[in-house]
Amino acid sequence: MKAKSWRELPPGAVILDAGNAREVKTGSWRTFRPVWVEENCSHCLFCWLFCPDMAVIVKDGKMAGFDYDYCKGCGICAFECPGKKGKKAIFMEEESK
Amino acid sequence: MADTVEIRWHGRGGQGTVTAAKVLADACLSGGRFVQAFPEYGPERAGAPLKAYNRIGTKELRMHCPVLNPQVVSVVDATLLDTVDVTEGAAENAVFIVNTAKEPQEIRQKLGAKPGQRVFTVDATRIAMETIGKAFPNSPMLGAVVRVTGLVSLEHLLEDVRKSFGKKFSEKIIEGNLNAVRRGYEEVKEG
Amino acid sequence: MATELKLKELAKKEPLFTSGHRLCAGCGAAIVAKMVLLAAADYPLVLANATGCLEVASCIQDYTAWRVPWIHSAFENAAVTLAGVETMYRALKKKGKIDREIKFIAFGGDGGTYDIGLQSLSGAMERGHDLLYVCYDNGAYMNTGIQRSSATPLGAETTTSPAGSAIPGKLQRRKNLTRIIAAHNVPYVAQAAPSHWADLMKKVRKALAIKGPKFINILSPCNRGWRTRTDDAIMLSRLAVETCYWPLYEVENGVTKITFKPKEKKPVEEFLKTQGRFKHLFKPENEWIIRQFQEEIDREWERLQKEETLYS
Amino acid sequence: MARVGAVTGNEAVAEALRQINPDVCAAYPITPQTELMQRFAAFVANGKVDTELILVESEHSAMSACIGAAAAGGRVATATCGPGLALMWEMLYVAAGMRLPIFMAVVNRALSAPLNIHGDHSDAMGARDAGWVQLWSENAQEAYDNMIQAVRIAEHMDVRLPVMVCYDGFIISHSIQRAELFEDNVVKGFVGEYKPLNPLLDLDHPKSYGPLILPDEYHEYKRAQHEAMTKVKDVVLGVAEDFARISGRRYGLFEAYRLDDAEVGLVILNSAAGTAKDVVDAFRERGVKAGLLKPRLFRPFPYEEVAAALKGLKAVAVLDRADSFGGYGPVFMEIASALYPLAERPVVINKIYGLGGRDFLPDHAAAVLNELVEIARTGRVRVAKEYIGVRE
Repeated sequence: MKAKSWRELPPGAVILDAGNAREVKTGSWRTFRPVWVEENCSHCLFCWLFCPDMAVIVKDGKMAGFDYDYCKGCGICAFECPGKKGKKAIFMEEESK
Repeated sequence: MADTVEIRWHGRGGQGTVTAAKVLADACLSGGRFVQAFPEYGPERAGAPLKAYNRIGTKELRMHCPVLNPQVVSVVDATLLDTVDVTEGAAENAVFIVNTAKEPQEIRQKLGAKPGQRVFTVDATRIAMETIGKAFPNSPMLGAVVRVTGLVSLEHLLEDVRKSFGKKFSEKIIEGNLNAVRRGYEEVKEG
Repeated sequence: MATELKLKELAKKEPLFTSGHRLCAGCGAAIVAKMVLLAAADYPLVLANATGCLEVASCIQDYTAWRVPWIHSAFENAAVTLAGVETMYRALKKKGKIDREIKFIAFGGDGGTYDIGLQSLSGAMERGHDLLYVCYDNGAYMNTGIQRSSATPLGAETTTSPAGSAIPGKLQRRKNLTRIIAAHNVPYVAQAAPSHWADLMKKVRKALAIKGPKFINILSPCNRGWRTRTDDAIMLSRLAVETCYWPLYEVENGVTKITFKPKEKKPVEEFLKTQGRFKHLFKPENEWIIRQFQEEIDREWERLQKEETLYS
Repeated sequence: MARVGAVTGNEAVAEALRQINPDVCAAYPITPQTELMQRFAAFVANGKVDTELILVESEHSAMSACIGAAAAGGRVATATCGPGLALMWEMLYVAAGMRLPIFMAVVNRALSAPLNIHGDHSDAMGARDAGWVQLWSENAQEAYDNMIQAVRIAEHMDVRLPVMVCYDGFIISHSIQRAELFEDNVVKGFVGEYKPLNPLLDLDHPKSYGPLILPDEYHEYKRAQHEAMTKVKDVVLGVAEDFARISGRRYGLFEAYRLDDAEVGLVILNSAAGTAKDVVDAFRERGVKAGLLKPRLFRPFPYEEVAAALKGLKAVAVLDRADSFGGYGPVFMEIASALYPLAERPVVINKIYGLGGRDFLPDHAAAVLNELVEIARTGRVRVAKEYIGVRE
């Protein structure tokens, strides 16, 4: 975003564009990324629930992958994933791979 | 009367001295006059000596300091004469109005009043006891001050007292106070 | 109709607290805010925030992660700032300028709630404003670099209560803020934790349905301050509940109810050993602190159970 | 028709607030403001206003609640004094930085220690840099008039800044004076309907108030805030003009009293200016060309206008009822700054008077004027800053 002149600023620093933080792509913070293994997924949605960055995509009530624009790679989703038959549906892998 | 009349009241906390100054200011508003009424503020409580002031003028009153050279000194409690110099700064032609059963001549001597100064007395506490049933001498003192200064007519003062007391007090108390004012007005005497 | 407290249903709505906020990876406060708003999303909402991690990271220069009206004015006054908003709402409603039923929620960390904001919170609770105050308790001033607060647990190392050779971390026990607010005799006070999400959301729902001042104290794991991994916030929350370090209960109109009783109460070491801030407690000379810690927990748990039986 | 009443300053301002009928008022009692809020609470209790009154637990919370209420989107008033204003300090800046048109009566009182509850300008002078518009008032009438005008100034779309209306504790707040009070409908018509700007309670357009702003933008925000202040003078004059129409009373940025041909002059705020005006008249009668400047708008300070009003004088004394310990009095600093750009300027001296309610007497004004006459004659200044009315 272009740096603004003082003349262009909203009075009192009020932000009028609610939820515009989505323009800030925090995915760049990530050093590890969650990888989804669909066949192990029970669609319990705990990953969606516990994700601090609202970076788990749910479609029609089912887990549908990650929004890597925002995922900071904390790994809570992988840690909390119950998986299926002892196999986790999410694992973390190093970002550079 | 001069453009501005300055009055100093001497009383004790709880005697209604400040109220008297306020009622007088209110009554003097008529005729487009300018008024001030204010006590000297301190942490004093009931019983402590206090001063209150009035300025009544035909021009805007811009002085916002205590009255230093009063033309009228109203002493609501005569016991103050022994502890407070009520003559301090009084104008050469000042009038003193003292609540006491004593004769004006005696008070005149006690005050050491100057030749141009006049001394009046009124037994305001006795009047208050007989009219209101309590030792609140401020109403008779108001009557006396108005009589001596001629700032407003008695009728006007009575009307104003009724108005300002009417908000808070019963008819019995109001009547008592009106009587007290009237008697103060009538019984004040010069020596 | 309120959205069912089922994840499939809740996930249908776009979250009111959005991505793009700048809280740390794995932040508990983000999860707490998200859960509270998931539970509250059926209502028109207006929020306030005390200065702190959640505030600086969610609303920073031109960008806000809040999709509902939100105000931050200072560190110590989220409760009364929101009380001002809520009062204006009542004034304008009375004049017919607003007709919607708005719910008001304030967020503050333990610094802004237990310490510097306690007076403002107490005032707002006593005056009966119709608002819910949510404290996300991460047990120290994390925003400014992990300084001790009155919510910092006994023995914990912070940057202002370092585990030194003479003093082994914080020597004072936590303030029990939930009880302090309950002593205001407000209609609803509760303690919750994000690991027990359904319990948390039910409490938020219950609170919002009640008119008057409400308070929920929510445990908020902080991997930076607790010296843990970024992926274990929920596990730590679970351990806090299961050791009864962070009992889940509510006080509704003066009646205490424990909302979750662990089948087996785990020893506090299980919670302490997971975190770097307690590492020094496991040296032999500091074992007394762990004993004292356990005694505190036992006493409070005992008290809560007794209090509960008073009304059952 | 206006009503003429004998009222205390607090009573007059309470009347103004009743007639303005704000949506929300949050306040905490403190002497000598207490009587004002008591009266207002009675109005609320008796249904004389529609205001929702929040009786908070501190002044810090009073201003915080005002900020929340104002951001929410309605008209907000409060009142305080002395230590209460000091406790609000942090939030004063927030109110101004958020551009919230809150208006507040400040019943000027001294700051501790030692404890003192009396008239003194240290409170408002300490708050002068907070970004609030400051109007100062000589007496009950001016306090009442300023409070009513403050609403229009604060809420003007070019301004949208909080305004404090100052008047002297006890000297004005507690003394009964004659004042002309409007009929309620006149005030209602004058202040008009409140027009919210970015109301937080507008759910269809959610906003975030109070973001964190980093060094690469904060500076710009403060520049913008200053810009709003530069609009205040014109708005103050415009509002004063409208006010003169309903009242016949004319207000400016300051009052220039017998300054036109004056050679010596006093600059003095609030109630002491009244006392000094009588002394100026007495000097005029003696043939001394004396005058007086009484600032009304102290923030923003009208430097050019003040300089123009004082430039023909030979000697000026600035009287301060507050001190900046180790510096000059706060009014002096402004006057000196105003006069500095002039090629030829009066000699300026500073007198500190009346701290903690010490009476300002006609003799004090007379002594200062005599000193100015001497300075005008000889060009020699005995002492630049001095306490007057102090026991040596």
